[in-house]
Amino acid sequence: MANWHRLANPTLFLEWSRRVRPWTGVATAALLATGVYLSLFVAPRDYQQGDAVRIMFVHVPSAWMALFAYAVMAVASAAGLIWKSPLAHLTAKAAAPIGASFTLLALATGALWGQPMWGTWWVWDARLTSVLILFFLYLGYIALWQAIDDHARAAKSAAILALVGVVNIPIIKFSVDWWNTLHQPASVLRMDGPSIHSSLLTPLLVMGAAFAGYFVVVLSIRLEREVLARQVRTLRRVQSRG
Amino acid sequence: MSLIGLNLTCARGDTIVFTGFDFDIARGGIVVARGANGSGKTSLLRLAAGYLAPSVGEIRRDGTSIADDPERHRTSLHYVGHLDAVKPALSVAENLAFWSDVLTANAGTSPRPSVGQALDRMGLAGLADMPARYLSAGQRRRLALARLVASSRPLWLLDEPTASLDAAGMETLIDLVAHHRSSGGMVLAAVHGPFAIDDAVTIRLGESRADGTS
Amino acid sequence: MTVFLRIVVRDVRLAFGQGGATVLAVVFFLLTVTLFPLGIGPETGVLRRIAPGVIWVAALLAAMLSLDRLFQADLEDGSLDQLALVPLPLELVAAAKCLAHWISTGLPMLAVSPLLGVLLGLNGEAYGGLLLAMAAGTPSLSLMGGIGAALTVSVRRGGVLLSLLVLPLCVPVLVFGTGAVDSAIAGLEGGAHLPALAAILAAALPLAPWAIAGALRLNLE
Amino acid sequence: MESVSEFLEMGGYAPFVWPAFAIAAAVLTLLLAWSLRDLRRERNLLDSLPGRRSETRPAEAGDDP
Repeated sequence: MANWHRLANPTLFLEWSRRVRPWTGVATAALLATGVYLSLFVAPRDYQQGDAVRIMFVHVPSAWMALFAYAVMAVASAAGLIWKSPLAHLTAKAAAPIGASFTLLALATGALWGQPMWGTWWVWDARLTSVLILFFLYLGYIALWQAIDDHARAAKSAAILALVGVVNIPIIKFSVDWWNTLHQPASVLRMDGPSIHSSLLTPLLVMGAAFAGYFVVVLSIRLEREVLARQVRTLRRVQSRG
Repeated sequence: MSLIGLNLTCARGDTIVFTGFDFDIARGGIVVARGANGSGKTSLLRLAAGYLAPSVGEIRRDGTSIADDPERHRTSLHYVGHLDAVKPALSVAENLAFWSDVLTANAGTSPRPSVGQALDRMGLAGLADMPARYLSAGQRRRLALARLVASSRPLWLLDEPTASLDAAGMETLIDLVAHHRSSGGMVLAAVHGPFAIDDAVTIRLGESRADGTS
Repeated sequence: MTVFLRIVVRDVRLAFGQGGATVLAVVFFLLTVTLFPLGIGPETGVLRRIAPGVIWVAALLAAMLSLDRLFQADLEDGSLDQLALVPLPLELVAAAKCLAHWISTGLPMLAVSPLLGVLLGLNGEAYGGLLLAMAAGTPSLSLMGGIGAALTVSVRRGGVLLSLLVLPLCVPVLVFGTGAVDSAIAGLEGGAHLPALAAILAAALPLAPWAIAGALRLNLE
Repeated sequence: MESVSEFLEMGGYAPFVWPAFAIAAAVLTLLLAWSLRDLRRERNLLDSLPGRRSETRPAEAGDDP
């Protein structure tokens, strides 16, 4: 616990993040290359979906990351409120655009996967619908940050929204699943396919790890930018008071 | 009965408003805070009310820090800020009746002045049934100050109470403060210009003394 | 009368007064539902099929519309500072405000919804289900909406932002509310929808006031 | 090993598999580039302020503390 606290001090964070970023970057690139290779060349065709199943190797990890990013936002928001640490709030703020991008990616690849399977670009499948609602939660969170000009108040308000959001996500998921079973006979082909046997699992996990690495790298970049922006704000205010 | 500020530092967002600031109000005492605009007078009052927490230092009410029992502190103080908390759609009497009821809800059964008496005291007798939207700034100010009469609370925090008051209004206010202090009440006021209370302790904000070199 | 009720009464009177939120919300609710037949066509078969969804979506939008002034008016005229000095925890003050919002918008919409059922050709036994579902669902709208109102209290023209923040959170109410009316139309009793609405309300009751009070305290600084 | 063109065909699903990977690549690179650009811009902004040099610039020899 102690060293985490030490890390909460921005200058130490800057140093740590600059040192760690190149290594995570290299590891992520390697994972990504292996993942893509496995997904396109090694993984066997699915007896039902043929090669279209390869879209799953991009769609599923991005859906994972969309949820993971929101979890990071919620934990950082809680930490920010409890320990009153501005760095935690900035972490949540930095994570939001990344989560939103992954959600968008999950929706796009979901549509591309839906087209060959059901002949329509958009399928009101339970998982895809929940991801769409998650996308609006992200937009709301980002919009709230920009709408409140006092930075400290924006941070705490956004933190409350993230916590309210994270409590609601399972409820939304449950209600959308219910809604789905209500209006649509159980579709034979669930989005993530029948049980995934190992030959499909490894590329999925490698791509998942690659996306996670990517998340950490971009998070550290965006977080460093937020820390610097905060220093700029403080310097500017000190100057303005003469 | 006392309100003591110890080595207070107030920060708004990332900027320090004032630092190393102390004040001490005893039973029946009054402290008047003066200083230029933006020197932190309102922040000081909001710290004293507990709306805002000091980043350094603490405020003690009757010996215990207000952070330990915020409920007891905030339900035994009046705060009259720049805004008058008046709903234009309600009548003058309805406005005051609401605040009088909710602010003295369970303050025991001690008899408190009726709304009519409080309005008389503030010179608003004839306007009881008029919708508050037609009040002038000075009259709205008197209605806000009428809360002090309608419900009795030991600590008064007044942010520029004299704003938009005419001479008669000023006199009534001075009278109110004197009466409140004589019955053991405390007052912390932020003021510009004249405030004819000669035995008031004056503290200054926004000058060298206030930025930590005290 | 307790402080809680006194706050509710004042807010309800302000809302029912002229220029208050009630009239606007109910008229908006009626107008929005009336637009659908104009857009989709008058065939009662189609209208009856989409009636629950249309009524619930319109109810969601009408509730959001009347929420952005819930705390903003009090912040701007200084009442919020005074409400924080009342011998009632800020969480309960928030709950009182949400209750007042429900009484001044949720209930009138509830009263008007059978009329909209007629407009959309709902059959007889559906009205009971509609009223029950609206009664169970609209309080959650006021509570979740209250969170949005508190978060955007210091935002100029925060109404649209409020809807963006809150509508995704109201999806469960929409899903189960519509489901309850559908099953009423089909003649089954409420099925699992009403208990689900009740569960959502039970969850929103402690969560919303906590979040609202937290957000309001930020604006009291 | 199947021929290259067969591989590119993706069993007839080429118009879906390749765009999926392409969009993924585009989104990830755009986000990375945008974040790096923001960081660079912020760093320059910080350096332009008279306050003090931004610590993020690796300390060259002879830097005043």
